[in-house]
Amino acid sequence: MANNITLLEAVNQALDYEMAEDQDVIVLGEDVGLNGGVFRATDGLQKKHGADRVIDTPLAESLIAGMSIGMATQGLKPVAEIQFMGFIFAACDQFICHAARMRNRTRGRLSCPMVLRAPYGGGIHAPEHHSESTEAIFAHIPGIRVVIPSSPGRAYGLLLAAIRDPDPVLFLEPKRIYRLQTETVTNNGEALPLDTIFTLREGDDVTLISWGAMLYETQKAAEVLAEKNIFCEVLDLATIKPIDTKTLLNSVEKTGRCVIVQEAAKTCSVSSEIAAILAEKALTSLLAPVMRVTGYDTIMPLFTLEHHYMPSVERIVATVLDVMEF
Amino acid sequence: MANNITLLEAVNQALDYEMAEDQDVIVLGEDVGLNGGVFRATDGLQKKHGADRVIDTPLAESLIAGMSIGMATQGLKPVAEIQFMGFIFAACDQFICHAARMRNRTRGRLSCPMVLRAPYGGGIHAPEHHSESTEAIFAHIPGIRVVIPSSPGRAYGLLLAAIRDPDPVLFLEPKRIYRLQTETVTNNGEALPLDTIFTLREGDDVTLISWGAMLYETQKAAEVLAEKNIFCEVLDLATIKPIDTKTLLNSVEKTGRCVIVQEAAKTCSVSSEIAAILAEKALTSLLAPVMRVTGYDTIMPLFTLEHHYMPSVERIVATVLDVMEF
Amino acid sequence: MITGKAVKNFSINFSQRLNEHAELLGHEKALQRAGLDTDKILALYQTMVLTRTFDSKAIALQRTGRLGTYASCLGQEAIGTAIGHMLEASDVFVQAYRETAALLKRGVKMQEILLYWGGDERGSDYQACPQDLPPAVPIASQCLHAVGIAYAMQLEAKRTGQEQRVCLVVCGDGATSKGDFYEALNAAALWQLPLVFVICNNQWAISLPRSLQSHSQTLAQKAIAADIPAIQIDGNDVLGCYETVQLAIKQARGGHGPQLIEAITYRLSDHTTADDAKRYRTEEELQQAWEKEPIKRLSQYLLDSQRASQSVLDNIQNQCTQDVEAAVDIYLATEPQPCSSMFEFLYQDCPVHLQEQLASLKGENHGQ
Amino acid sequence: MITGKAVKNFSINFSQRLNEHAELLGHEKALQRAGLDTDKILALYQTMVLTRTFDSKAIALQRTGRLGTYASCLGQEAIGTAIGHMLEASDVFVQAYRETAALLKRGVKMQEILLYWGGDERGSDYQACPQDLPPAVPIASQCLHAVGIAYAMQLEAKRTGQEQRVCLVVCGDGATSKGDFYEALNAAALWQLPLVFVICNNQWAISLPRSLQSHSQTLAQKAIAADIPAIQIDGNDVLGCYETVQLAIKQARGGHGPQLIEAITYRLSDHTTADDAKRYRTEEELQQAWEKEPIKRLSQYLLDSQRASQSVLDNIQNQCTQDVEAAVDIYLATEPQPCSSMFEFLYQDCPVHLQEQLASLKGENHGQ
Ligand SMILES: Cc1ncc(C[n+]2csc(CCOP(=O)(O)OP(=O)(O)O)c2C)c(N)n1
Ligand SMILES: Cc1ncc(C[n+]2csc(CCOP(=O)(O)OP(=O)(O)O)c2C)c(N)n1
Ligand SMILES: [Mg+2]
Ligand SMILES: [Mg+2]
Repeated sequence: MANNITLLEAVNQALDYEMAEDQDVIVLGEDVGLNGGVFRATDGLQKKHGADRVIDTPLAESLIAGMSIGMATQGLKPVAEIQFMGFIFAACDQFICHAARMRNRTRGRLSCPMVLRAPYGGGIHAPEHHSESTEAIFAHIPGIRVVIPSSPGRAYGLLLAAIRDPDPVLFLEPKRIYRLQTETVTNNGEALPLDTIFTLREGDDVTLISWGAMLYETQKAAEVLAEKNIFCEVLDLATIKPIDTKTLLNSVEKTGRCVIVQEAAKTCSVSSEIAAILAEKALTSLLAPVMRVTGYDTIMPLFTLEHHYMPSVERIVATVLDVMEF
Repeated sequence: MANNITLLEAVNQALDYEMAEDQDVIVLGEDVGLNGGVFRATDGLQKKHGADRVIDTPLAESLIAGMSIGMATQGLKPVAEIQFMGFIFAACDQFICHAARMRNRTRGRLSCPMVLRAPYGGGIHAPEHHSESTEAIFAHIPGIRVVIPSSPGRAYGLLLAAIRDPDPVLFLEPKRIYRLQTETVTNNGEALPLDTIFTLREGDDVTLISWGAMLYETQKAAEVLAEKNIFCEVLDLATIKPIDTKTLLNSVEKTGRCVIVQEAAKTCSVSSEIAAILAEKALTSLLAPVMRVTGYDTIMPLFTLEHHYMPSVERIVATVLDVMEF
Repeated sequence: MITGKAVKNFSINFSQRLNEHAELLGHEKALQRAGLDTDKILALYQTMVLTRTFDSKAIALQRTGRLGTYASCLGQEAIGTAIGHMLEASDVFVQAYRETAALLKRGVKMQEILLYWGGDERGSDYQACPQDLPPAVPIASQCLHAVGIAYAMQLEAKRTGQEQRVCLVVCGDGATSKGDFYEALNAAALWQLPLVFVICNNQWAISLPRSLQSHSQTLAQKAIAADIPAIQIDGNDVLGCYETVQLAIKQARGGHGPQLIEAITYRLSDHTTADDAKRYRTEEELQQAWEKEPIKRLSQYLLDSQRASQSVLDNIQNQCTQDVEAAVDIYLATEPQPCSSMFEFLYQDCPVHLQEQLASLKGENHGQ
Repeated sequence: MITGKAVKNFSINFSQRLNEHAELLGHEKALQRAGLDTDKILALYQTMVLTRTFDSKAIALQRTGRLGTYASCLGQEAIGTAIGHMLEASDVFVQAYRETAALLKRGVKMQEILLYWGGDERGSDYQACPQDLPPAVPIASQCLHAVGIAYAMQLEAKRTGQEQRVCLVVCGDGATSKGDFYEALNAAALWQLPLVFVICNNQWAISLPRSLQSHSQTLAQKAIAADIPAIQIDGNDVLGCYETVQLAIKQARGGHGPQLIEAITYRLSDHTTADDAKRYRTEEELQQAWEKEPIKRLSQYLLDSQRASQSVLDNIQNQCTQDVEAAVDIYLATEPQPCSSMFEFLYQDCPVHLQEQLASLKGENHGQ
């Protein structure tokens, strides 16, 4: 059952595993059926689990989120796909005003165990609206969870956890690394926790925290820095909401320095929250300013310039050097 | 022309002034016409400026935002009302994916000089979805401005500036203080800058920064603290995006301490951004952790409990005392 | 426009059983066929009277500061009553927020409804109909939930072979302008779901009259967009409402796909207690609407047809008044929730950061 | 459902001028009335050929790594051509993203279109039609912009007394499932705006066939929801398209309110160059669709009716090939934008925080 798979295949495998395990899991979205999703994340699922459970919806994001909520109140576990995160806004009203609130507003009588999956992020030379990273918007909303995997293994385990979670989860898939690397993943149905930072590399000098595709550049930067005798601790945030504050603080208390790397725009982002947590709870440990290497507060440019928008290994390295020299 | 008016009347007056001045200004939204808006912010405007320019729209928020964009590309200056901020989500797709992007995506050929107005915030014993504060979501989005007045005079001057601004502005009105206090405002068409913090009170011990209705509690807290010989500098952020970082840093460099007060939920909020700016640019000035007094990361409860949700004078005072004792 | 050959024709019909003058149209047999014997008609009458009694009490509570903003259903009791009487317990009712009549018949307790409008989430923790949805404040959004519920019901029936449960969703005339409404119609038709849409056309969306909501002559015709069978009915004619809702549910239950009913009624009250309808509508229009209201109409029919005497009707009223008073007492005696409740129901398991915030709320630490 | 008296009847007609076999239906006079003399028909032919020549070149550029993802309009040239030829320069065209034919006729340069799909915002800085909207990627969202534009035009005509400008908006079959589409129809009808909706029904929304997009037999009938006059036409019949678009624009311009056209065509290509239609549609269906494509049909008519010789048609093709090559040369020779451009056009005046970020981008400082 162990196999060498990509992040995309891990998503497919987790969906397949859980659909086989649990009759109530339903996959729905645009082109998820016969076509297997525009990235093939749902490839083969309709054939195997039937068109009743792998539903090609009409082109309507509010419908996709809204009907998932209705299904969830009836005990189904919908895993809905928004084709690209740039098209999630039409689903916001339903997800934010209803999915996030159903349990609370009925004092637990009804709940909303749904997953909203969406590929997100830039770097694949896609058209406008196909490269967005707006996870911060959802992290601000009480009542939902936001999860972003950064490797095949974590994609598999976190998606299983998201589907099994009794509350709504936004599961964002970093499409740039969908097929970038493979990893041996055992298809054994084991879920990962939805509230834990993964420590990818230990180090004493500076904490680098990131999530999703940017961990690729972040880890590269850590390697470059290691050659310069700067030892980075690299954390994968993984669960954007809730944030595992404890692991974060432990690391920064040890290193005294923190650089946050994210692809999204800077203002009011997840990087802001992490820096704020440190300003509030780790001030006396900090040996240097908390620096953020992020996308600019501009619109993700069309693809000829997108590589200038996204944080590069060089920007991360340069920032860490600044922080070390502070 | 100077008169003693409420914040609500100031909004009305600014709209009236600019509609008289500029034929291209159009007001639209649900119930804004004959009814004058559910809070009466547009009272009398339809009668005076005509039903062509003060448009009662069908009940459709995506329409309201989307048609405003079309109008703006034709040179009109739509000022659209979303009846309550809780209903803004259906307008998000249009506002975020189009209004914010029209200038950038056409390299300046088309632009989107529109204002989206919405009453926001809690404390008026309203039903569900009528008490939200989700300004952070919009502050994260490149290409728009987010403005929140906290007094009649600033409502007047900032709204005029928002209407005249050549780019899309989200103008949020703190409904709890719509009628709380009056102020003498001269109806002279003078706008205020859209990138400036207003210093409401000077002090050397700690910087209190807030916006909207929460400045009411924040200023009260400053008075209470003054009696204890703690002198707060009180800043009105006013323009949530862009943030006037310079005034903020100047103040915190002077006081060495900062407490941020906001009504919205804590995670990935405007308070996070302010704390992050300080963690990045004022670390060496900070004598104490940057503390945030905010709404909880829970759903704004129905009104019997809402006063427990919103920051109180007591919570602010207690937090400042903690910070002073650090 | 250029002409050509017709590829498809459509029509919208209007139906009515008891007209404005309380005259029965058509044959008595139709009533029998629908199961509308005297007992049943009196039961419908009772639900309407209970609803109105409750409604006026709720407004009184609001006026005296013991309830928050309240949305009255004055004048709209008939269609809700028909819905409430026709749905099975195992069916699911999806409300907007003005469906008091239907809720009461579903078994929702009056004190629950009062708690909801009194600003307490426990009011949506319905004991009697645990699958029904709570009020949906964002207009038309509930139509999509109904699609998901009906989808789940259809799947369940396929899997278990048990009788098809149905879902019925109500929305207002204003809601028919929202995208969600159309997305729901389209999807429901596509999958031929066991779903009944009822548009409660009360002529107003706050201050916007029906004529400024849509250019279309009927709201029922919006169903043509999705090829859903649709009808317009007199929504103040509880007998006609009952018949039509019965048929629509039967169709939906029988696998004939979604159905749409536009029930024409009138909002005799302000939009809510926070509204002042005098600003935007004439006294004359209101008076005319009062002539057509459903309770007077049915009581007149009951008396005219000698199905009931005035004293029977008075007894019904008296019993309703007592029931309402009892519920109000329970409501007023209800202790508020602890403020920790805002953390308790957010997620099934309270995450660490919320535990910290809760501790701060309890004053165990400052800031948060 | 319960029956009653019909309050309103509707029908949807289908119209066609040049059928699948290139036979002219109806009388030649109809063509004359529409202004379709030989020169005009050849002009339509030229636009279609130019579009197709450009389209296949664009795909070649994509396949060789010199263009990004591209959405082909292969097979859909007729309806776009008709639109492009009928709109006045002062009118406003609101596209989705597959309207190459219309864009070319509006005067958008081929190198602009290539820049857009090549990942460069300057491609949307149309020089020739500065009021037309750029591509709208979020499906159906453009329909609401069109409402605002038409509203502004109506207001302008009222104020100035000048001739009414009109707006024409295109969307796909998939777009008819989105809420924005219906919200736009409803509002356009309410205000009787000078707005023409064209649904370019190419039978597919990526992998979703028309039959799974909506249960409704026609997409034109969606206009009935708003009481907008609507017609279904053969979208591969450029002569019929021209006539219908002409009439619709005339109605809209004349103050008769919005109009809707469902143009039935077929997407002969993959959805985009990133798609592989073989996964979800049969070769057989595709071959049948090729039989109905618009260019072969019109060339056959031109030859059959002896309006043009083969050499005239060949000359048109040759000229188009040359024009496309010239545009491609310009495109390939275009220098990329400086990366500071991502800051330059965000706001009219660049705020301080962005100036700092720009400095950081230029390497003047690290982090930001
Ligand atoms: C999406 C949304 N926009 C605005 C509102 C504010 N609002 C509350 S009720 C209402 C009018 C609703 O009209 P209708 O659908 O006819 O229902 P009725 O109140 O007449 O029963 C409006 C605009 C809302 N609740 N939701
Ligand atoms: C709101 C939104 N959802 C999803 C997508 C992804 N997407 C791009 S094109 C497309 C299909 C569009 O179909 P249709 O409207 O028929 O237009 P066509 O491509 O056939 O011209 C989809 C789902 C999108 N662009 N916008
Ligand atoms: Mg209504
Ligand atoms: Mg299509």
